[in-house]
Amino acid sequence: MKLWRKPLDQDRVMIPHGEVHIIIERCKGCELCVTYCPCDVLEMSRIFNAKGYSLPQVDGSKDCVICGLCEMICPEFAIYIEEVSHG
Amino acid sequence: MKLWRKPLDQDRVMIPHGEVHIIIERCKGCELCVTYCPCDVLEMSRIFNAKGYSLPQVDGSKDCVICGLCEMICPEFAIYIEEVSHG
Amino acid sequence: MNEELSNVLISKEHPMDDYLREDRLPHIWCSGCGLGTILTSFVSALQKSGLDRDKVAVVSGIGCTGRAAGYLYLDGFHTTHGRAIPFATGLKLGNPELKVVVISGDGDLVAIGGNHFIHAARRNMDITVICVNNFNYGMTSGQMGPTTPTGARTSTSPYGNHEPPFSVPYLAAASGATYVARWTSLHIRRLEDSILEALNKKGFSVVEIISPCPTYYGKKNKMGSALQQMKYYHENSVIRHGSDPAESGIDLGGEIVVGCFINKDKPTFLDSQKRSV
Amino acid sequence: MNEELSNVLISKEHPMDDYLREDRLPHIWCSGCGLGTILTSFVSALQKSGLDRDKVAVVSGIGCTGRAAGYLYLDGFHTTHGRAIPFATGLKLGNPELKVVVISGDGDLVAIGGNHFIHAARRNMDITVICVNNFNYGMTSGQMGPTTPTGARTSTSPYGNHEPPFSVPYLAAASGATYVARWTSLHIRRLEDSILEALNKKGFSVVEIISPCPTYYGKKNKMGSALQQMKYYHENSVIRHGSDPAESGIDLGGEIVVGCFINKDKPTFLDSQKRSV
Amino acid sequence: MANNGILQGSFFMDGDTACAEGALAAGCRFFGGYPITPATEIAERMVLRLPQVDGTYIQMEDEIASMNAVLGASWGGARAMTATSGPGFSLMMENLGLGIMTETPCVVVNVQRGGPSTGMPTLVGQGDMMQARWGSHGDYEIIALAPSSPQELFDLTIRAFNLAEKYRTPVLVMTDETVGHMSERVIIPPPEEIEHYPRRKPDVPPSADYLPYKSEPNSVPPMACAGDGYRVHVTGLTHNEKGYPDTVNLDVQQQMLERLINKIQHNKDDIIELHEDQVEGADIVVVAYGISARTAARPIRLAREMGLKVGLLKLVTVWPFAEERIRELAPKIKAFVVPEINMGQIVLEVERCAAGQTETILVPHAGGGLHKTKDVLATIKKFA
Amino acid sequence: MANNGILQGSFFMDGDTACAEGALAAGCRFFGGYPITPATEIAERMVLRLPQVDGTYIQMEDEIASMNAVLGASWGGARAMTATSGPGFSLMMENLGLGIMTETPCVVVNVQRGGPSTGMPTLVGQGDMMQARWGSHGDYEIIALAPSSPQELFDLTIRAFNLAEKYRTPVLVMTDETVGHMSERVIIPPPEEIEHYPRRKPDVPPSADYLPYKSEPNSVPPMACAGDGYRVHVTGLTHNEKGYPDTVNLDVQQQMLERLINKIQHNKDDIIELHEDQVEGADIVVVAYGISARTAARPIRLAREMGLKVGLLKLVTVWPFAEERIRELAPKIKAFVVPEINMGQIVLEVERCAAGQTETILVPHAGGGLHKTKDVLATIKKFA
Amino acid sequence: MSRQEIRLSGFGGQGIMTAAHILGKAAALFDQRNVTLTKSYGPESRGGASSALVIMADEDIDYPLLTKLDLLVTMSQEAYTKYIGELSSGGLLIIDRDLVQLDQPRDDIEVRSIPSTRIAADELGRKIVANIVMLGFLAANTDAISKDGLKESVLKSIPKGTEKLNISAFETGYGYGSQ
Amino acid sequence: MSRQEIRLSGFGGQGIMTAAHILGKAAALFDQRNVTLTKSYGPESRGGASSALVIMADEDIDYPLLTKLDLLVTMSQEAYTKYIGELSSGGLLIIDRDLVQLDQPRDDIEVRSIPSTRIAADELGRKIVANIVMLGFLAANTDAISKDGLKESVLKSIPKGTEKLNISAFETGYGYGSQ
Ligand SMILES: Cc1ncc(C[n+]2csc(CCOP(=O)(O)OP(=O)(O)O)c2C)c(N)n1
Ligand SMILES: Cc1ncc(C[n+]2csc(CCOP(=O)(O)OP(=O)(O)O)c2C)c(N)n1
Ligand code: SF4
Ligand code: SF4
Ligand code: SF4
Ligand code: SF4
Ligand code: SF4
Ligand code: SF4
Ligand SMILES: [Mg+2]
Ligand SMILES: [Mg+2]
Repeated sequence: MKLWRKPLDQDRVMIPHGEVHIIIERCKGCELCVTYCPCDVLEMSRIFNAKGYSLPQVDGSKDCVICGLCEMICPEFAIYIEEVSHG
Repeated sequence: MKLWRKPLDQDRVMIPHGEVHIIIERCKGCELCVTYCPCDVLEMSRIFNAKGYSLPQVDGSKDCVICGLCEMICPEFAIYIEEVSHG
Repeated sequence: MNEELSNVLISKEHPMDDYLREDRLPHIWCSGCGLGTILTSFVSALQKSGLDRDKVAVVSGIGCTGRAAGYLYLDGFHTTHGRAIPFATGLKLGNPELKVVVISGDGDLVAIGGNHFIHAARRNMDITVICVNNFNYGMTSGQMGPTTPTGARTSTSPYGNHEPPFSVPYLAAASGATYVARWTSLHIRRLEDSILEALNKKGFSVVEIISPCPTYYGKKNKMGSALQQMKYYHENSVIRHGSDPAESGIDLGGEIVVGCFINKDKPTFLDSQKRSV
Repeated sequence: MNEELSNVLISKEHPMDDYLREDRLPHIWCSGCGLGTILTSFVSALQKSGLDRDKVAVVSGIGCTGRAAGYLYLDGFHTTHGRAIPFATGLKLGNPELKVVVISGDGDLVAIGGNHFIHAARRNMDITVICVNNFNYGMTSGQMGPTTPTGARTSTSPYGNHEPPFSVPYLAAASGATYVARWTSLHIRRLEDSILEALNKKGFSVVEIISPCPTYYGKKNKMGSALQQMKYYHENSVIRHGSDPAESGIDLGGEIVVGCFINKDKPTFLDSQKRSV
Repeated sequence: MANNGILQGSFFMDGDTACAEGALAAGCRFFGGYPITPATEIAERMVLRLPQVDGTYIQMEDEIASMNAVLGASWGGARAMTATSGPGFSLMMENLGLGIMTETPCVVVNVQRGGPSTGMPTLVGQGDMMQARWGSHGDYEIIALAPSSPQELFDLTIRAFNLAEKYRTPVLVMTDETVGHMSERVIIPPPEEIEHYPRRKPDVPPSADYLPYKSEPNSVPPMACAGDGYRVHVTGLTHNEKGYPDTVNLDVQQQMLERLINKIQHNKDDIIELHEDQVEGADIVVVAYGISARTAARPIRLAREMGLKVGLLKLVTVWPFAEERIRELAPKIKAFVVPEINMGQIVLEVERCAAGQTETILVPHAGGGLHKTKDVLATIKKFA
Repeated sequence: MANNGILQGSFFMDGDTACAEGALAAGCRFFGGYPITPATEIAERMVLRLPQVDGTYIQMEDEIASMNAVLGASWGGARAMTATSGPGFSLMMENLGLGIMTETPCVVVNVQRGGPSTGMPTLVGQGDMMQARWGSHGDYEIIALAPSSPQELFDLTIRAFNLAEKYRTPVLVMTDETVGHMSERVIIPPPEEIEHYPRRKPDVPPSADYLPYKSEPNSVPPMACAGDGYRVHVTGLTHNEKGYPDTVNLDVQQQMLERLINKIQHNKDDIIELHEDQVEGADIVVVAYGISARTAARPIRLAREMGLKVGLLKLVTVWPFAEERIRELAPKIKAFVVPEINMGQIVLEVERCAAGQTETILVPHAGGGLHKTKDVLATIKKFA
Repeated sequence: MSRQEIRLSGFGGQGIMTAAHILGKAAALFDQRNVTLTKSYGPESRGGASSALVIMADEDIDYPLLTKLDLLVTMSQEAYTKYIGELSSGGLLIIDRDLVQLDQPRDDIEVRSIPSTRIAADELGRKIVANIVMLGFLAANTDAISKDGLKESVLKSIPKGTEKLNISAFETGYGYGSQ
Repeated sequence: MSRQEIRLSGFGGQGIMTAAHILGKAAALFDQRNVTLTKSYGPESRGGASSALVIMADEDIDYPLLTKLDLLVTMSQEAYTKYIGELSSGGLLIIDRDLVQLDQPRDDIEVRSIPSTRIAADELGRKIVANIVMLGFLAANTDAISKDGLKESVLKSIPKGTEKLNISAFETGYGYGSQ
């Protein structure tokens, strides 16, 4: 089991159109976001939060199109997207 | 006001096909029987029972055809008909 | 005082007394109230039903109508306001041999008791419900209730009732009842037939009876004598068997759709419970 | 322990937090429960509604769904089991300026609370009701209730539920609701639109939301993961706007008719009360 | 009628009507109820009168709904009331508890009739006095007032509204069929003479500083209503000062419960109203309330005429109970005589507080009527 | 399992399950209920088990319906039960009164949780003890039993059914979350060792001679059920011996009410069960019931080890209250110590009956947990 | 003047309650006396006997029910039968003579009678004012209440537009009693 | 043997309650001791920490809750954090070593650990029997309960058809503990 450790560096996520934000303590690892992302941007990680739920992360090879679905579907208010100007 | 006095003589009612029986204490003078008798056999009398309700009686000129309506419609179980063989 | 009734026999007993607690007559209902006639129709239907009278129980709630259980010479239960149906449910399940009939008022059954009504209908509980709708709460002196037509005056709608009423048949239908009919208290023959049908129906059967409350509702709404009120309901009713219960709403002064709206077969609560285990 | 989440930003706040009592998050709902998503849809609709948030009050009963009022950063009332609607009625009448929304469970609203539901619909009380139907009583560990499909297993229907369920839309319609819709928790966009419509509707509006309870109902009925259950409901639903609510019953394993069934205008309780005096 | 729609002057009216007028005079603007004998006349008056003062009447589907509507209306900002009798009062018990737990000011009138169950709907009883104290599950304290006449019913209804606001709690007016249905002269003073305890709103702007259930000892926190901008959270679960549920923390439970109880217990001096008549120096003290306090006056008068030293301690406030006063009197007298139209309810409290220092004698009545003068008199004579 | 579907032997089960099994062993064949924590497990057991003994389970739409269904089923001839907790218990109050008034044998189990209102649903409380006595409107007497363990919950559920039949009245089993959810060994004896008090049917054939509410002093009339051919009439109104309403006759009311009360009050010797441990000669008597009687055992043991003379008076029957025993003990001891998981309920009765002859000390607990040993011990030490 | 107890009785629909209320109001608001009015409620308030008790006193009225009936007004046989026993020795009985037969004669009381219903129906054309006729007659037969107060009270208690009818009913009754 | 108190803890879904019930039943019905099992209920029984307390004694068990914890079995970090402080000096801590990090080291207690979940998943192919593995391990590490009784109790408590799996889980745990 892996416990999450520290935030990512800001600059590592400048590539996609939408930045994925996760609130780690809230996530319950339900995989809804991963399942319903139309662009398969998200995937479940092997990282767990303190309650033992595994967390979603972004597959670096895909681009978030800011459809907002993950944000709308997440039952935990644990994920949201912010638009970034192309770096 | 009239208070009822005594039962009729049996023989006075041998004429009609149906004999009309009244339970005086129960009647509340609602006139339903009188109103709905299809043969206009019944009429309201000027006789009152102890509670002050006026009672129905039979218009001697009419014949009861034993349709049973008065019996069915009376809300007080206060009137009923018995068939009599022609006297 | 010297006059006597012409051409009638004075009697102490009535042919239906056998079905009545005649030691409690005359009943408390007002002169001209529709309830007495309805009771007669019920007794008459019961006589024809062939049911074993020792196995018929009547359950009522509180209200003028709720007194019905107390006049019938059957096992009779006069429960609390609104609770006739759950009591009847327990009674039936406690002894499934019984034919259990609920006779109660519109307020009792669809105001305070509305939830029990829809749930028993949903379950298709094996009971017959006779709902006497006099458009108000008679027993407590004529307040508005959920069946009071919009615009009608009652002691708690002095400015005219501004709420829309339920349609009892529609509610019963939407909840799952298998037999739903409506008559007025003056449809004595049809009413008797309908009660008979309901008694013989398996499952949750409902007969709504529109009935005058001359003392309160009739008086407040200037409907004339009891007789006139009863006549009015009868004359304003149109028989439409099988018509859509959704079309059975009653407007003040409008027509009253009567007839048998629903008569279908489906497994009763007891049947499906037996099957499930 | 040396790994870290790839390509995401770690945050402490969510854009919707403004609408939430974020000091109470994470909420108590199980992982994969439909309730969280529904809350998101509600917040989203509320944001779009243009309603003054200080004038929106949410009332819940008791149940998992009943916790909704406690997570929204609005005036929130977590009342007793089944009583959200009468409380909401008083609240609205006590301060007609308010937009009053009831969010509660199927058991709360149509089991113990069924009577209030039908009466508020009848009166066309000016409130919006969001009924989350997870086919069981989640909070008390998954007992059957009046929405449990026939045949379904729950902790109190171990042999399969033998009672037929209510259709919430049909019941609402038969009682007089002016807006009646049903969606599943996965119809997020349409659900949001529907909630928005309901919020803006004058009178009694009802949105029923079919939602997975993976912990109890899903598990007992072998519906797989929360995700699978949610998907199942979504995939088995067919959108039929304007279809007859009488045709909206839900069979175990059958299709789930969704859509907006009723959207009509009629005077609300407050309107007609004002007019009557 | 004053131009604000409130009556003023002398009237001949029954108790139920006086109760409704008292409510209106106290600022009641919401009534949610369900008809029941002998309380219906209150509703019937309210439906007529409320529209004249811009208030709202709603007839709910039952008493449970009525109680909840009243709580809701109070949170909407209205002074709110319901009225019922025994069977309906029983149905209100769960949500009376919600009102107590959520500290919702409101007034519940119980026009008592003969019980138990449906009992004697049109006749008098005082059989719900202990239910008033203990009828809802769990622990709590409650305020209950008992009027003896239409005038008192008018006055105490006003007082009930003010106590409800002051202590943020439902207040019960425990009257009975005789008082409710009896007509007498009722004097309605001009508005400026009617006490009005306004709802205490928070004195801070909407912010985290406002704690709707702030736990200072014996304190009654101010109340922000829905729509006031404070976005309150209100729950019947055990809750902390913010009003948030915390159902596993025993300290939270204890703090909450103690405050709920103490805000009443520690303010008994303010809440308890007693009318005493020749209690000092008495050998016998008749303890009574409501209509029974009134019927007791006659045997007391007759006893005094016989030279007996008899006092009357009338419990205008029945709950919280006048424990201290009873304890004080007990050692000085020969007996407490307690006539109640029940088989012994408040007498148990009297007996407890008398603590064996004197006799405590019930004069019971099964209900349906008032005590006979001779029954009360005989008891007084026996112990004097 | 015996071939009649009733368990027999030793089991490890929780209190709720034991309650259900006790009911089944007592012949209960109808359960009507509505889920509520922490009583739900009783229903869940019943729904599984009733079909195995040809009984019927129905989940009603609420607790009001449940209570009524139980009354109906009893009149149908079944031994019937429901189980609930605080909020549901409050909702049952009106129709519990109907059961009392109509003399309907049945059992109502309250698995108490922390209150008031929704309170602490998953944690223990004893806050409904006075409600058990006074929760319905009007006057009445009631029987309430309080078990301290799953085994006692099993045993007392059986006793409750037997008392219900013997006295034709609803009987309450006032247990709590701790006992309900705790698992222990439960021994279920063979059927022939289980007491069974059968329903007393009329000993006359259907006729006017059978008076379902016959008013002999303290008497409990036999009960003809629906379908037995007696055509009974049953009402919640004040009624005469025939069961017919008579709501304006004060004598009828008095006769009826006195019998309802006396059939319990005058049979207290039979109904009241007390467990006493070293009460004779004690300086301090701890009066407790249910789980609190059990947690009190530990501080009592510790106190005795310190040489203090401490007795335990456990109220197995809480209502009717063991008035005589308390009165008897009071002058002989230094104090009654009463630990309750509430802010003081049964202690009021103890205090009343102690009549100032000794101290009566409450050890309160706001709910959600059990008393700490040290709290009870400290009180004992203080007064010993 | 010390305590006086007056019972008005009849059957439902005769306006007994209204008459009692008018009487009570007259004494309380116009004569400024202490007044307590209680009604007898049957098992249900439909049909049957109807009765109200008006107690008037200068001192406080503690016991609000019957202690010693001074005056019995009755407009039905049933009510007469039920209440005649209550009337104290030396008391006054007032009846509608067409509706009550004095079949339990007592010589320790005084009796006055009036055909109030007939007068209302025949002379005034409205049977429903029989109760007001009776009030007028009552005023003429007792000092317990002032005529002016009672008349004032009638006026304050009736529907608008019926003043003339009611006053003439009152005066007719009064006149009948003063003959 | 006098009173012993054992807490089993973990998170929802691990079968903690089942394990506790099996343990309690073993002691009560097979070892014939007095046993009291109480469960900790959260505000709601969904997700989160799960814990049960088994008290075993030869004398009567009066106080049914914690007095002095002798043995803590924990299968989650959250539960470990919550309950480690309860364990009395000299007590025994048993953990699933993959799920619990001993971040609050105590030198007054003994610790035994087993990768019960991993064993269940990898060796036995069914993660859900981790609780039974743990019971076997427990039996090997304490005298409080007889191995035979516990095994018997396992057999009596599991669904038909799963006997083999469960017994092998139990024995694997026991074997691991006896090494
Ligand atoms: C719990 C409760 N609330 C209120 C009442 C008062 N009550 C008695 S009957 C009744 C309504 C009766 O109306 P309905 O059921 O329509 O019967 P009806 O008298 O019109 O036949 C009411 C409100 C009561 N007895 N119990
Ligand atoms: C009067 C009362 N009865 C029973 C309960 C117990 N109870 C709490 S929530 C609930 C049912 C919840 O079901 P539902 O409303 O469908 O909500 P869900 O948890 O499924 O969202 C019950 C029976 C209660 N709190 N109060
Ligand atoms: S916003 Fe849309 S595309 Fe971007 S991660 Fe979320 S679901 Fe995928
Ligand atoms: S939807 Fe939300 S809770 Fe579920 S895995 Fe994604 S971020 Fe976590
Ligand atoms: S039976 Fe028919 S015909 Fe004869 S009197 Fe009655 S209604 Fe008339
Ligand atoms: S219908 Fe019956 S009650 Fe009515 S007048 Fe005829 S006999 Fe009398
Ligand atoms: S009050 Fe109305 S319903 Fe009741 S008996 Fe009289 S007329 Fe019939
Ligand atoms: S129990 Fe069911 S409804 Fe409740 S939170 Fe869990 S999944 Fe959701
Ligand atoms: Mg009605
Ligand atoms: Mg649900």
